Amino acid sequence: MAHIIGSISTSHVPAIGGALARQKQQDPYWKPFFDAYGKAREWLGRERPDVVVILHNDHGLNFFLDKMPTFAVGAADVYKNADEGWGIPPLAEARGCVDLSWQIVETLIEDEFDITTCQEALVDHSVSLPLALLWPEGKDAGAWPVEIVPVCINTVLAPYPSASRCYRLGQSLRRAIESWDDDRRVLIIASGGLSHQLDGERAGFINKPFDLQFMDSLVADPTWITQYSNEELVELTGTQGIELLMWVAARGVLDETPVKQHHAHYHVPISNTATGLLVLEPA
Amino acid sequence: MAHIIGSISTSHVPAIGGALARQKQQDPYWKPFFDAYGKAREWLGRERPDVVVILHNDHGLNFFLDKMPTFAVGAADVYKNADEGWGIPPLAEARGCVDLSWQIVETLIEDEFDITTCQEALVDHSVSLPLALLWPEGKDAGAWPVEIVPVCINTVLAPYPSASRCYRLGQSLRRAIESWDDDRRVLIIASGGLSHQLDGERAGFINKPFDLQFMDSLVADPTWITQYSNEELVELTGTQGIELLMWVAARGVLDETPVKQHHAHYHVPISNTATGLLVLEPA
Amino acid sequence: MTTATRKCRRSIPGTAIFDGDLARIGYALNRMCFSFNAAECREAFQRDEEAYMTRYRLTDAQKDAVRSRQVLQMIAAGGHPYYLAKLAGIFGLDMQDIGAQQTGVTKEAFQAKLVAAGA
Amino acid sequence: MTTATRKCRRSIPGTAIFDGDLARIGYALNRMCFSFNAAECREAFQRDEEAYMTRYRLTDAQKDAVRSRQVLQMIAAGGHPYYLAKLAGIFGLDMQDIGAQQTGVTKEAFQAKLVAAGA
Ligand SMILES: [Fe+3]
Ligand SMILES: [Fe+3]
Repeated sequence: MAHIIGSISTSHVPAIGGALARQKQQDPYWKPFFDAYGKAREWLGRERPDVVVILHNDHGLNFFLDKMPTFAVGAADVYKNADEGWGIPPLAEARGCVDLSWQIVETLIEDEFDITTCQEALVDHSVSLPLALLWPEGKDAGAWPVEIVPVCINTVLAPYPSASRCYRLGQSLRRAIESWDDDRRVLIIASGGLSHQLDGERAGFINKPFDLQFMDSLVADPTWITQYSNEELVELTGTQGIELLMWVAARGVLDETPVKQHHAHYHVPISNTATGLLVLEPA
Repeated sequence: MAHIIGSISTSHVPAIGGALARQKQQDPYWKPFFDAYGKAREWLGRERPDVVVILHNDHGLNFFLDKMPTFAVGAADVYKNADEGWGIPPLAEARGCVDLSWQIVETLIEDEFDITTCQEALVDHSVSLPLALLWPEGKDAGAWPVEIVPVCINTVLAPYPSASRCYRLGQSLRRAIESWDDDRRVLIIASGGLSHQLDGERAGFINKPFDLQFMDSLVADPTWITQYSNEELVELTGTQGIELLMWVAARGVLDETPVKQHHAHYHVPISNTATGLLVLEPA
Repeated sequence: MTTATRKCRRSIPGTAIFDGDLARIGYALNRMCFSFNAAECREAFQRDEEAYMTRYRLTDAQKDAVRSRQVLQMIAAGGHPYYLAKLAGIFGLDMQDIGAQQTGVTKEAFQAKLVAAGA
Repeated sequence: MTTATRKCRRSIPGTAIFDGDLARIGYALNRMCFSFNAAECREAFQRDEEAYMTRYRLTDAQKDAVRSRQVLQMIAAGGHPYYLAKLAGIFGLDMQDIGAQQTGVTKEAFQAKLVAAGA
């Protein structure tokens, strides 16, 4: 039985890739953001995960509207990062943990999640940036110290899956990991959010009080967020704030276990986004 | 509120496309098969559907293993038929009923089906052949008298969705159609099965007693089939016999309504397949 | 249009949720923007915008929106923010440029608003 | 192999269900067969089978299976029947040829078995 060490939820913003490419980590604009990952890296140094299940949302690199899945599970040997249109140099490819992928595919279908299975996939900044923030030495070496299973949740085309559906997706992922006959250590990453809106007359919308309340709720009251419909969540957090669904699914993986907040950080703004970082471990 | 006139479930076999291309309908091998569609066409002549929701399975034309959805809903203006590898001339493209497509997408997500939405899609013989069998004059004219919404169920990569899940997919489709604010008449088509197996030392496997029992069950005891796991269904009906899931989903659309069997036909073999035809209408 | 009756939608000021209604009118524009993941497609667009838009069968409204460089107009023509971001990159606009343009303020004022949101 | 422990699978004589285990070993072969939807890819394969197989990075077992024309061997190498059917078409084999080959009988005997199944 594989062991779940805990979860790291983090925002992603394409501009972070630009800052990394130009080595701006110590720049006053960027320093508070990058520094916050130190505590998460220390924790990872102690916890030493082998495999990462990363809940993320694609931004038009791997999926287009001709085939837009609600939930997609990667089952590839390798996931290449690629140019998303801005010419930022791609980061290192990630090796897939194919065995866990198929374990997850089988369990999710058994639990009546109607996933799309992907034996080949590109991953965008929503996968590459959390890896680079958590393993900067891996970024420099061009190889990550973990294998991954990417699980993509649609936040492109409404209707998106509800927060409640995403939480239960996480519960099923937990069942998959715990029934995996392997002793590797598994980290859950959620990549997305927090409040932001790129488009429309409300562009630049950020909702700090809501974000902080949401982050707090994840510790002791994890289904608090499921009281809201997705339209309400867009109103409260912006059109791209809906990416918080990744955090909801990740919390579903930890599920009923009492959790302990190891580290939390909140910083506004990076580009147009409110960024959050939350490290949870089983209490 | 749109009106569901009933359902037509039919087998599909690529060889039928070859027979159509070579005008073999009166050939002794083919005549019993083609003749059976006469009664279905008469019924359609009276019932005059405007829109078809067609439950089908792709055979490696539109979907590959890089993105293999469990359930995919078409939302395109037009669905082209194309060469599947054997050089058989493509049949006429089908116009999409985009408005009903989005109605279905919204309803299915609301009912927690995690579909893949397809704004662009090719359709293979599993869509083109039922249209050609039911509207031969449309085939000759190069234009079908109906608009379609294709709903594709994965029978390529196991695990497939269970019979019970497919039945409930059908129930949700019913809710979508009945809540569609439009007075058009909707026909359900299921395209797939019945027992057949192309691959392995058991190639050529056919199970007539089971097929007949399954067809009977659809009239009065529609969830009888859900007692079987998909592995049991493969054992009972062959590796491609699992395509009967289309019939199960179609029956789910008619659901609790008492149904009347308007026409049933069963013929073995066409190519390596046991072919069935079943016309059901609300009693 | 047809789908307005589908359900009574929540109205969020200054915000359009990209759903079937927008996806339906926006497909050609979004498909063109999706192609911009490839550097050679971005170059082809830059060499001849009009030819590239015609090749992707943009509607007249979509072509006008692209020509105008106005993001709100592109959104009204069915453009999705994730895909439009690739087009904005070609035009040399970053997210604060776009934010400022859509909200009708200077870039500095837009950035200041973001900073204020974190206070 | 790794996934055998995942669950205790039903064993159906003469039947391999195409699941993750087969999908995993078969990907390159299936991807090549998927390309055969396009007539120009079928022609390229026919012009130079070896080069085409190498281009699609088939494993040695998959190359051997294709060279052998033996469907059971292709299935053992992870080939999916839907995709293999496109390859079989290139080899001029119809479904009864394939059925006969896999079951070790003549085409006539295989066809007779199908007819008998309907009696
Ligand atoms: Fe994002
Ligand atoms: Fe079929």
